[in-house]
Amino acid sequence: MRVQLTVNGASMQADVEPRLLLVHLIRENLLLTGTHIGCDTTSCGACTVLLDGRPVKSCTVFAVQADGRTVSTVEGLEQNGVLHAVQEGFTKEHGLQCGFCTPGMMMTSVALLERNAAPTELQIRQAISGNLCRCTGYVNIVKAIQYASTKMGEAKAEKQPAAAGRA
Amino acid sequence: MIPAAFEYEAPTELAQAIDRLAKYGGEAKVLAGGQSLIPLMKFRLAQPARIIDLNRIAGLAYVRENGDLRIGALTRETDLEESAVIHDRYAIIADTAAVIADPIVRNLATVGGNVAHADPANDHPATLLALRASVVARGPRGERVIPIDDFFVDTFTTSLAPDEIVTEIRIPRAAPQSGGAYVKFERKIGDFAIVGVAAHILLDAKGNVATAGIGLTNVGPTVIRARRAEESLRGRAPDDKAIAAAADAAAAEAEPVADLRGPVEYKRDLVRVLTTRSLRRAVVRAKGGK
Amino acid sequence: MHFEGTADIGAPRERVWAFVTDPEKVSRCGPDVQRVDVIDPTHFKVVARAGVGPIRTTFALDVVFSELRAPDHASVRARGQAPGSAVEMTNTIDLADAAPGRTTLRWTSEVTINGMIASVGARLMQGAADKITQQVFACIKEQLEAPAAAST
Amino acid sequence: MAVEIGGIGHSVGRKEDARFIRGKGNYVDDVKLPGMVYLDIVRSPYAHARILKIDTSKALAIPGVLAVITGKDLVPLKLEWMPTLMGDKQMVLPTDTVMYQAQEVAAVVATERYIAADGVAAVEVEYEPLPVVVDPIKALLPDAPVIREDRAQKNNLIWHWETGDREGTDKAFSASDVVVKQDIYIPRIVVASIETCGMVAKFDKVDGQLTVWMTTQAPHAIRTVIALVAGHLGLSEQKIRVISPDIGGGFGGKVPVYPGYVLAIGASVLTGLPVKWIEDRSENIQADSFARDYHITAELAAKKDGTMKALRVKTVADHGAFDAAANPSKFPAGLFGIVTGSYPFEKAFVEVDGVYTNKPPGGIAYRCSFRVTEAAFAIERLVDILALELKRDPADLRMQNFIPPQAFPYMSTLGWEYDSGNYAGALKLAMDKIGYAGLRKEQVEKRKRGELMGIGISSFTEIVGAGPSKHFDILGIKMFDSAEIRVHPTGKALVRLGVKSQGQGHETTFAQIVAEELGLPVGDIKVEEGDTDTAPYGLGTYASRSTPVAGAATAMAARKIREKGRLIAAHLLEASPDDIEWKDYKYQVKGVPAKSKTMAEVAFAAYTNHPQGMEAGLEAVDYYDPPNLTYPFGSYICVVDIDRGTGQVKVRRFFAVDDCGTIINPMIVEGQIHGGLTMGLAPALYEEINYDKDGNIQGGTLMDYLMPTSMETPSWETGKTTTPSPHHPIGAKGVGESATVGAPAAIANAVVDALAHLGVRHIDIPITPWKVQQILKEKGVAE
Repeated sequence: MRVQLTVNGASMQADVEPRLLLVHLIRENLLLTGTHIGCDTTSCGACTVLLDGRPVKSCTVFAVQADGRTVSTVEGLEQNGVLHAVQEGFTKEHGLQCGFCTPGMMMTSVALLERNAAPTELQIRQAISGNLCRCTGYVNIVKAIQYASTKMGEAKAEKQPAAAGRA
Repeated sequence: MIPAAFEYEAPTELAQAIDRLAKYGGEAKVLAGGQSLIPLMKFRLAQPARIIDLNRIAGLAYVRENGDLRIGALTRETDLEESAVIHDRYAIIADTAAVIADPIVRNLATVGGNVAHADPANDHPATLLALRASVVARGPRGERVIPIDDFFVDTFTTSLAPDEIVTEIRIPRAAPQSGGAYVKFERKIGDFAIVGVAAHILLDAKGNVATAGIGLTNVGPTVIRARRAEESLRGRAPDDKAIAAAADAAAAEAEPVADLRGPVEYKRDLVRVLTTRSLRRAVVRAKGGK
Repeated sequence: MHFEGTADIGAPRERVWAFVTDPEKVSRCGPDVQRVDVIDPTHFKVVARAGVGPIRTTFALDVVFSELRAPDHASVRARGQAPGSAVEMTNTIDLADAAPGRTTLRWTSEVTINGMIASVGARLMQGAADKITQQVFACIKEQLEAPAAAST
Repeated sequence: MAVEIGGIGHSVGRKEDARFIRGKGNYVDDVKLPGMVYLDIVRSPYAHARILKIDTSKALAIPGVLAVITGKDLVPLKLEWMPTLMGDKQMVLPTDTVMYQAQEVAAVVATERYIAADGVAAVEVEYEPLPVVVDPIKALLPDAPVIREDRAQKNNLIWHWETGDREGTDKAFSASDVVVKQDIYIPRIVVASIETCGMVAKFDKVDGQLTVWMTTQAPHAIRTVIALVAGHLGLSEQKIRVISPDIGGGFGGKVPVYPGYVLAIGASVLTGLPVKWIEDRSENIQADSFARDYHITAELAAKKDGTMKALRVKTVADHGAFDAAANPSKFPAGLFGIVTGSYPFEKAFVEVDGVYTNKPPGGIAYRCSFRVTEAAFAIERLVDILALELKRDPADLRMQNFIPPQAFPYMSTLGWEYDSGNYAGALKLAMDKIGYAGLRKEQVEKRKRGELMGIGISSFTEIVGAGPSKHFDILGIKMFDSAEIRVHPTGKALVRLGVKSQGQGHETTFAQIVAEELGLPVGDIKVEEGDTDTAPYGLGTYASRSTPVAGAATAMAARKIREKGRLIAAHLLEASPDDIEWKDYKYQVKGVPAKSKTMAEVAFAAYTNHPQGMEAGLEAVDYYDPPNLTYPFGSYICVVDIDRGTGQVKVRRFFAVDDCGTIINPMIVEGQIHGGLTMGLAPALYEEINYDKDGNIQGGTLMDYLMPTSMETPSWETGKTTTPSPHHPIGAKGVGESATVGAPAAIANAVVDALAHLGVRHIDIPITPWKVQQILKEKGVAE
């Protein structure tokens, strides 16, 4: 079956078997190997991508289901050579070690901060509870997301007075 | 783990989907959120020859309170959790949606799928039993409203005909002086319940229990309505003594089996403890608290 | 897993005996049977699909009557495979005369499931196996009591 | 200056992060080669069975299936068996009998991953089930079925190992006032790194070159093993290149050689095509090597005043069907001899029986040096039980008994020379930080109200950095490790190591060591690992040995360079080498700070203006043979609350004080401790692999193997003391596993402490809600 989807802003097409999992489309057909596979039971979240802006486990979605929709992966986070605040937070706060869960963890974090710009520690912990990390013990991941939240908040605050001035 | 091959169709009209189901009979399987079905297919424990994907059908995802509460079958758990009407007026449903699997799974998992899959470990069924909900199904012979008590037949088995599709869940409008709560105890986040208990009560003018609904998750081949527990509360003040008696009754009505989630006696006792806790919270909520 | 039960069947013992020891007939009472190949009167192969709801898997079973003491005792051993899994069953059937024209069938079933189903589906296995076993013996009773069966 | 250099003691940001946060890591499954085919594995549903027939016809009929390999196909190649790291042998594919569930039975090679999976489903295998031995204690009974018929020895005992003074210990026990005794089971667990295992194997038929990309913690050792296993097929070591690219967590699970690797290599040799094999998570949990599974009986003898005198430990170790542990050869029970812990026992005797069962090979690590967690758990539990017996505060009893700081280096009664320590200092700090006295008061108050709260301590001693070549080898290869440093003319450096990071941040920490030693900015130093064609030979990264051994090698290699540099500096400064000193990261003429040369200047001269008679260049290699092991330690305090209704244990607080000697990068060390604590929490409360009587694994997926999420994991609190190792060039001891070793006992002790007033002495881990609830019921305190 032919599927057409927008991945990280670019339109992509592929011929796929109906049973092809979205994660395999992303990794094998589109060669975006930043999205990983860590389990077969929808437990670990290493394959988390944003489907129409929401985090989903791409190992539990058929590629054909993504036809006509938008997918965002870790490769799309950095824009024009500028890291996303979440990426910056993960490295500044040592929120990653082996790096395998990191892309999925970051995609979940990005979606969280889109919906809730200033989450509490509990809200952060709840939001990432579908992403397993074996290395970090989560403490620094929480800090990384807090870092990004603060940074994004500051960036917004800087923009707003200017906007108010124009109005 | 790779699923076996299948044919795939994604109709855009409900009628088409029903038509396809009627045509292919038991060989076809409906795909909603896919969060239970796809893992089963990856293990090849489910190998449907044909998948009918409902996700392209418009108009099946909604939460409306208009007389009764109506939830479209394709409503994602996250949307349910975040719905203002659910949050403000049906806290028991918000409780339930918030503890299903994990937050990422809930972005795809649907209410209809949770119910139609009829896994005794799924969380919505107990809540729907407690709320005396009904399931709306559409098939070639039209629409059918199935009282929740008639819906769950056996493990993974409902009273749906092979060519019927769940389209909506209907829940009686939240009455004043009513309230409910769902309490789930799991081994860790993302797990099925060891035990889950949904309790809903309506108080009369005197503050006594007019009606009670109690549903039990994962302690039998299907979700269980704790009828004797419900009955024991009727007409009584919902005090500690009445709640304790109801909790004991619910424990006796559970039919748990021993598994990795613990021995029979533990689970039975957990039914008692969680029934107590959910009833207490239901009482607080019925009296206007949170 | 051990299951057992008793069925009161409205048919005489000889007829019950003939039914339960006939590979063709008895195997048709298995769940969703796709094929039966009789190798010899005590040895046959059955392909059946078993499960609950959408969880269904195809088993290829090798079935042997390991003990036949007409007309009251039979032991049946079945061993088979499903993808990633294996199943072993030992069933015993004991027949006794009940009221005139009726037979009491006592059965036991010892089922062992290994592999994927046992490790992934443990929480459902007991219930499913129990149900399937019950269905098999309910089917045997039904077939024997059916008017068509009585006339043969 | 020091900050710009980014040397030892600085929280330098990790170099490796740049690629990981962009999704540009390169893990084995990311390797894609032209013409690559896929391998998938048929596994046994039975724990013990004879294979009657393997019918591959249906699988071979699937378009795209290229081959199905069975054990019989491997016989002519002599590849059906392979040696294990413990000198046992392990089946690659069985020709006759399967010995555990999920064991490899056949391999399907196909053009696509999905077709390979279809092929696996289509292979039909007939089995004759055999009696299953699940319980290692029953396995030792005389009438137990013999699992390994291939061995000369016709029973299930693999080995008996003992250490210490049996008679002396017995005497000490007889003479003691108090004896406490406890059976302790430490269950099977599996590391389940988020990346599973896998390989891409590429055999070039023309030049006989084999290149493998492999999830391995020990690429060099693997190259040698491949040469030994498959040398007869013409694979000679100079033509084998093992590349260990980015590794998504190892924790010990990526040390062994699994049959899948050998099959991928075999399939590439047979087909001449590159072959990829990537394990599923369920295969990873069900078939890869396991950790722990120790059935311990531990006894401690003490005087009435609390002085600990003697220790006696007997253990049955379940090693599964093949002894494929990765212990040093002389130590089949690893470093379990550290079981005397932080206390100066006068006598001790330890014996361990290794046993075969119908389970996958066990005995590997779970983020823990060889069997040290088992030892630390046993002693730290026993100490708490003794405290209960004597009605003493567990902190107080520990303080009374600790080996004192002035006793180091300390020779334990079981023959281990502890390098340095200050155990009381660490415990005191932990007690102060968590407010121990206040917590004890709170506990008293809560008990009055019927609330259950517990405080648990673990004051563990680790033993890492294997090891001195006199005693330590794997398959005869001594456990040294190596570093090679090249300083380029412009003062930039390339460092290559025999170890292999799996997330520990070697690219950063080893650069910091070199930065510190050579005065070059950390950003100018590139660290490479994991390619056997370029890196010097080493034994790899496990058992917290990278910093103690390879870190030392790095420092020593850097010092060789510094020494040569001194001669060059003398030449440039026209001074006698004896007058040149290394100060403030520069070569200086003694007493004349103005006359100095930087390492970069010296490096340039090494290629452009070196003294007559000296070899050009500025390079060094060091193969470091550690004089001793290192002994990191720590004191952890855990506070738990117990729900009297559900039996749920909630870790409210956890304060960890670690002492790993000199700290290279505090940020990374803290991260290691957080991770280690989480992998200590996991087996204490959640993770366990069980088998039913037929040998079916219970919970063989991540749905039932309960890896903690962010919601179960507490917000860890950490602190440190610093007691450098006297024998390590920079005083570092290693830290990767300390927390995994120390944490389980602290948590278990806290739970027992919460219930101690009810007469509870011990609960086996994982401490599940139903275990706790049953106790609450029995004691009549359940909600």
